[in-house]
Amino acid sequence: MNAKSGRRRVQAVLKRVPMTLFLLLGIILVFSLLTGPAKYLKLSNVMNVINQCASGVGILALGSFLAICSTGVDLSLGGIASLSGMLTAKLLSWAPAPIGPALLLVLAIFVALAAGAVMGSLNGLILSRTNIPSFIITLGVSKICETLSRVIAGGTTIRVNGHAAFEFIGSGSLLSVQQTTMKGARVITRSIGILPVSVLIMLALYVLFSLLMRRTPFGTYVYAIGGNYEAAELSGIDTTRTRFRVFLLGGLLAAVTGIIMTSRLTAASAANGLGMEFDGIAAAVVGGAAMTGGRSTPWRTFIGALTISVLRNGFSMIEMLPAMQMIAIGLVLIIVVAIDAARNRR
Amino acid sequence: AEEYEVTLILKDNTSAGWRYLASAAIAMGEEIGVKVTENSPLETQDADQQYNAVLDAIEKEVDAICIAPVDSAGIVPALTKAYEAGIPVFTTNTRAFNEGDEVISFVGVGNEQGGYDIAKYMFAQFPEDETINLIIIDGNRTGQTTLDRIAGIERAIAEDGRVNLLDSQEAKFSRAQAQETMENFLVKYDDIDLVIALNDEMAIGSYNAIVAAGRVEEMLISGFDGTPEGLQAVLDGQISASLNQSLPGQGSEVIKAVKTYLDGGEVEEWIVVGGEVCTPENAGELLTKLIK
Amino acid sequence: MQWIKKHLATLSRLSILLVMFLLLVIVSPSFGTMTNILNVLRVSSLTLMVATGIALCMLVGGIDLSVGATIALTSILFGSRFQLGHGIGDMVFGIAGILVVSALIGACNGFCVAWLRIPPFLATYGIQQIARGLAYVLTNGLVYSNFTSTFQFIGGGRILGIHTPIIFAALLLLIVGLMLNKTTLGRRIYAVGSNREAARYSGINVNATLMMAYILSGIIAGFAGIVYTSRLNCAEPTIGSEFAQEAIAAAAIGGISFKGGHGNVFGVVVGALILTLITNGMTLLSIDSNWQVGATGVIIILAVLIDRNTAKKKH
Amino acid sequence: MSDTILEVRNICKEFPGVKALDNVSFDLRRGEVHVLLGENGAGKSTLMKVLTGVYHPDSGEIYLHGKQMTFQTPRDAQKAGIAIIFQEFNLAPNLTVAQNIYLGREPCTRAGFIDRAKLLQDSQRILDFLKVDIDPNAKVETLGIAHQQLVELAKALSIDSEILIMDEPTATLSDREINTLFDTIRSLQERGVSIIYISHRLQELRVIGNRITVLRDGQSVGTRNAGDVAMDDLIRMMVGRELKKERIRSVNTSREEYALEVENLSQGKLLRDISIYVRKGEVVCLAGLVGSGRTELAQAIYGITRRDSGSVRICGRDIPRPLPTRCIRQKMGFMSESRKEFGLALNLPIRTNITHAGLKTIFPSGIVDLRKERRIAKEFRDKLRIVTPDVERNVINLSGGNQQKVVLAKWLSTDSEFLVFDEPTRGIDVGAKEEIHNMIHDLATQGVGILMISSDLPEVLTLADRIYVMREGRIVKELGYEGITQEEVIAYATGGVAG
Ligand SMILES: Nc1ncnc2c1ncn2[C@@H]1O[C@H](COP(=O)(O)OP(=O)(O)OP(=O)(O)O)[C@@H](O)[C@H]1O
Ligand SMILES: Nc1ncnc2c1ncn2[C@@H]1O[C@H](COP(=O)(O)OP(=O)(O)OP(=O)(O)O)[C@@H](O)[C@H]1O
Ligand SMILES: [Mg+2]
Ligand SMILES: [Mg+2]
Repeated sequence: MNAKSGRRRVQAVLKRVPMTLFLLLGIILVFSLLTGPAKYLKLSNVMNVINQCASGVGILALGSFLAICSTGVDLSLGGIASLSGMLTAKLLSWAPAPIGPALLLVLAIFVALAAGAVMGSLNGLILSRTNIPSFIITLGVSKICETLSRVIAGGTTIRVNGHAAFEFIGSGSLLSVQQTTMKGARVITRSIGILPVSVLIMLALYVLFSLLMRRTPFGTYVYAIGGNYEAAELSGIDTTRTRFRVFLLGGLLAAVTGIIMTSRLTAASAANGLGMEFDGIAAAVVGGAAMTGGRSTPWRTFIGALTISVLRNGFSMIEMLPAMQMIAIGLVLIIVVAIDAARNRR
Repeated sequence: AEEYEVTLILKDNTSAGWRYLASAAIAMGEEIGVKVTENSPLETQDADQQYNAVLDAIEKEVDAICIAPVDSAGIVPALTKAYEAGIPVFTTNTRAFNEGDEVISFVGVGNEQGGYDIAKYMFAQFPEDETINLIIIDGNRTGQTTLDRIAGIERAIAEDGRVNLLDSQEAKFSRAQAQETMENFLVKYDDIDLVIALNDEMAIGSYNAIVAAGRVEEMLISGFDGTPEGLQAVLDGQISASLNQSLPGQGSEVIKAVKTYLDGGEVEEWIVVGGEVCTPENAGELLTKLIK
Repeated sequence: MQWIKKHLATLSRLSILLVMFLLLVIVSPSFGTMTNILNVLRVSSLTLMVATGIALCMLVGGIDLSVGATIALTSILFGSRFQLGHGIGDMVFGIAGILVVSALIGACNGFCVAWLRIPPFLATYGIQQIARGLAYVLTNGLVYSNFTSTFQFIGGGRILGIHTPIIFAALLLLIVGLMLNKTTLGRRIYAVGSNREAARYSGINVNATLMMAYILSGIIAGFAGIVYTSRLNCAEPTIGSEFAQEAIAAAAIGGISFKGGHGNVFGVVVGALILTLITNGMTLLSIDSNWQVGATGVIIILAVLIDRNTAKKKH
Repeated sequence: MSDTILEVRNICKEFPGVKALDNVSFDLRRGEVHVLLGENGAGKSTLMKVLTGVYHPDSGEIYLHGKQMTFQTPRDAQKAGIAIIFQEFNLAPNLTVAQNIYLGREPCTRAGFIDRAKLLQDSQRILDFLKVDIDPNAKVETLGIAHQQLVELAKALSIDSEILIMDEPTATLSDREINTLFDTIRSLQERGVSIIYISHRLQELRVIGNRITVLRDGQSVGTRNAGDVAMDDLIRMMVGRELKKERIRSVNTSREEYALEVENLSQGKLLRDISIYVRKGEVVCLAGLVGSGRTELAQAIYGITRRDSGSVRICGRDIPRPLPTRCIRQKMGFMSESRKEFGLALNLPIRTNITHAGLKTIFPSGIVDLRKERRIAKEFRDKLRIVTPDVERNVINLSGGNQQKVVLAKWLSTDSEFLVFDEPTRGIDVGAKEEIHNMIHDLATQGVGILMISSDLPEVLTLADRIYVMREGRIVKELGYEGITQEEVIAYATGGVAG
């Protein structure tokens, strides 16, 4: 009797765990079998994947999710990341700087976030006041960002040299452990960051946005707009303001991504980040978002983002040819979403 | 002999030049017992993806990394990580802006110098006292290669004094885009003397547009890279010159250098490959060498 | 008066085009030449063809991001596999082969969207990755060129002084327009796009209709690929990477709704022309490449903005 | 009792080609139930949307407590104390019942987070007050249409309003829920809330209404006290003509051709072991309470949902794996109860909507004959009196009742031999209802088998040749040709009599 109710409870919990999580675990299993678990699942590679997620699609995917949840799509996230990253680099490479390095860092981050906010607001402003499809607006804004980024770059890549505090954002870690590997006869000791700053930023953002979506009126409004726009409007929700905020937040998230990216590369080129918006959308959809809006959650999106990072890393670990990787990633994305869709239909 | 594992990271997975380099590298690897695995960014020339590729290679514990960085500055932190993990790095085609000993050796020509050389050569084809109305078909202005080649061309322009730069446009190193861009230029300008395209593909695309407009007699075209198609076009008189990067040469030389280094030998810091201007005179010879 | 009211949206779109045209004529002397106008028409005709196909997908409430990759893959296939012989028969066989392959790609899209219920955006993005990946694998980055002169005529020739792509685009548009307005397939496409459930309850085979729209889009992309390959006289795996975006923008400027079931395919002409005018005009005005990107963005938004605002009703 | 709380003066509102409101004046007193009556498209919903800030009037004034007001948005109206239940549902299907009830007005803690405990409690209280058994944590998309209507009601009640507008709240409800609703209305009235009540069910009006205002063609025809007005007068005011009542049809029981035979059909917990049949030329009604599974039965027959077991024959042919396309091929038609979701392509013209179900039969060649299509559309516009300037208009611009007529026209334009009507007269005015009844009657006379689902018992009794009563997914009783009474049906439906 007790066992039965216990099993039922387990089943109930399992039912709430998104299918994609199991699929992700399956993918990880396959990769570790193909590469050899000792090599694939070693600490440094695990941290490598999570790091790649944090500085790549991880944070940006939240923006994609928000836009999709409110029935839009945000194609400008990559462009905004590029612009913000470029601004950060440009300001930090200001020489001779009229202010101290600490202040300069604060200024650079502030300006980068502000740029993200401005571009996000530009999306939001046009979007919430007209009925132009978000696809078009964000495509346009993306191009504007790209242009600004190119012009600021002035035809070179901008390097940031010797700014330790800034590099800490993208490459630093609060805690490190030593990992020793044998290389032939040589013993190589590497320190592996197990609390990387960028990952912590990403996790903090997910916690924050999860709260935002589940626990605040704003979150409910976003879901309501996605579920039934008219109903939301007639219920007295300020849909204009809500959609504006969605894109504003998207811009900020993209700016954070841009800052981390520049910090990791210690340089910014206008091409950085372009095209990332598609990864973001893929992550959100793999996480269960419907393009018609109102579905999925931040944590599900996180699973989607991780899936993409795991796929990228895994295919490169098993030494698949780059062109084959493209095919494989396309296939796996389709299969994962198809399985999820089939389960939801039942 | 012992097999070494090497990861080769080029700028993209799409354009012809990089394929020549990769094929040659892999072929050379097979010959001398080095297992070469390519892991270039998929489509876009993406510094972040190259960074990730380097990190993945470190996790794979390969014996060496060969890379043609998209972003000479942006790749340095990743190379430092490889250095810390004890993996030697070789650059080819494009240098990295490293300041320490992260990079063992660079294999290739200087893009800036190449741009200068070919521009100089083309300018010399015109009579002393004539102004030269120049069009540049750009590659991709967010990438290092384009920036370096343009810098070289600009140096040549400044020295020459006869050149009037009419216009320049990005055509993304693509034959198709170059053809469309050139079509527009042909409508706009009726006094073009010289077209410098930043690679052979774009040179051929421009040539196609010029033929379609029936204006072949009016202007000269130059390419860059010395790919088989490019050399053939030089031989056929479609384009006047290209710059021999010897991409296959870069591929095989860099793998040779890796092998030498891993075997404990000495390698030069800069291994010069190619760099000569391909003209109708030497194109045939270069082509036979390539196809072999 | 009634007529003007009914076609207000179309008229406003046309007037944007006209204003752009006049501005360019005033600013750039070489713009108004017959050569350039034909040039603009020819370039836009490819965007137009692809956009016509995408419009079908948008009308059923979807989208097709895979068209560019379809063009690349089919042209590569044509170059590498179908163009071994040089006779007319080989060419016809090759073209037929391409149309079949592109229909298959469309069918894959349709299958993912209709039966697997994958959001069209992701499904066609995935298929796009696969198709382009295949193109790279097949060519290893090489370029195929030097097609027969018969083949080159398809995209590069002229009939009565008019470039063949223009004629093809016009024919295609006419056929698709007739199909949408005058056949039950057209009715089904609009019905499914407007309200999929209602269409199902009305006994319309929703999946078959979705499938049809994506297959048609694939075939049209394949056909555009042939014309494009022939015009460039080369097949390379990177071509068409920006086609999808551009065609979608053209369709949207032309008044095709992203929500499905709304819009007239003839509006796409204006959309394609506006987009081509932007690039062509900026090249003629010698605007720096760096700025061109952004200017395109601004004009796309403005074009849709002006259009939507005149069409927008507020009670 | 007679203090005026809301007054509307000389409101005009014009849509392209339609004068929806033409100088309408109207007043509402404290604590009264003021009924708005009028044919489909008379302008009732439009007037309410003007009152709640959804539409802005072209001219005219609104006075609340004698003060002139202009509402820019629905929110303004809400703040001023006006709540509304719209005719078309306005719920977010992906949110829970509780979230929907308090949408836009979530109780928050001081930190700015939603106070979920309070949200649940408050929702539960309102649902309890309405005596409905809905889990406030359930997502709205899992609810049937009737329960959704009740959520709408709960949502409106949760706004502490002085004025409550109900636009056809009973259209989807059956008697039990309607009685609960009326109880609710009375207790609200006692609290001094004024109610504007729109309905096409005339028999309700005198039960619940205090005063009645009739609109016709966007104009106010007059206001009467509910107590002293004769039904016939009201109808004349609404319709502007007399309705003919007589209908004679003798059921041709000798016909032994079956339009539908269902044997032992089961589907999970919703449908259990159902066997019914419909002969050609017969009108069979499915009666039952909301949630008894009538819609589910029809959907299972039509192949919208999968049945677990049992067999279905349509027009004599077995349909082992039903799908709408297959059923239509066997000349079946199904008019769904939810026009917005399943019935109409809202942003397409009336003309094309009407031919959607019959594309294959109307245009067998696959080529659309525009002239024929237009002719058919016009024919139905005239026959069903669809109020519209022309058939090219998009359906979304029609009034609710006229939209319903378009759905009906869609099915009438097919050459079906077996038709299922699920709540066919939902939101249809008396005049049109009469016409629809006539039409169903005619169809049956021509030999079409008809299965009708209706929560409107008088309608069931006037039309049905035979009645199946459903309760909790079972057929509990088959009632024959003669002498069925309303009480009998209710008794079986509620389980008052053993089946
Ligand atoms: N958004 C709109 N655009 C154009 N016309 C409209 C619009 N809304 C309503 N109408 C027209 O205004 C008239 C009045 O419609 P309304 O919805 O007020 O009728 P109603 O009295 O509520 O009818 P019903 O009983 O059928 O619900 C109708 O002729 C309708 O076609
Ligand atoms: N026994 C039950 N337990 C839980 N939910 C039920 C049960 N029976 C019905 N329901 C649900 O109640 C909702 C009411 O359905 P619906 O109103 O469509 O029923 P109906 O019998 O067709 O009534 P009507 O035709 O009046 O709408 C449905 O969504 C159905 O799934
Ligand atoms: Mg109404
Ligand atoms: Mg029902």
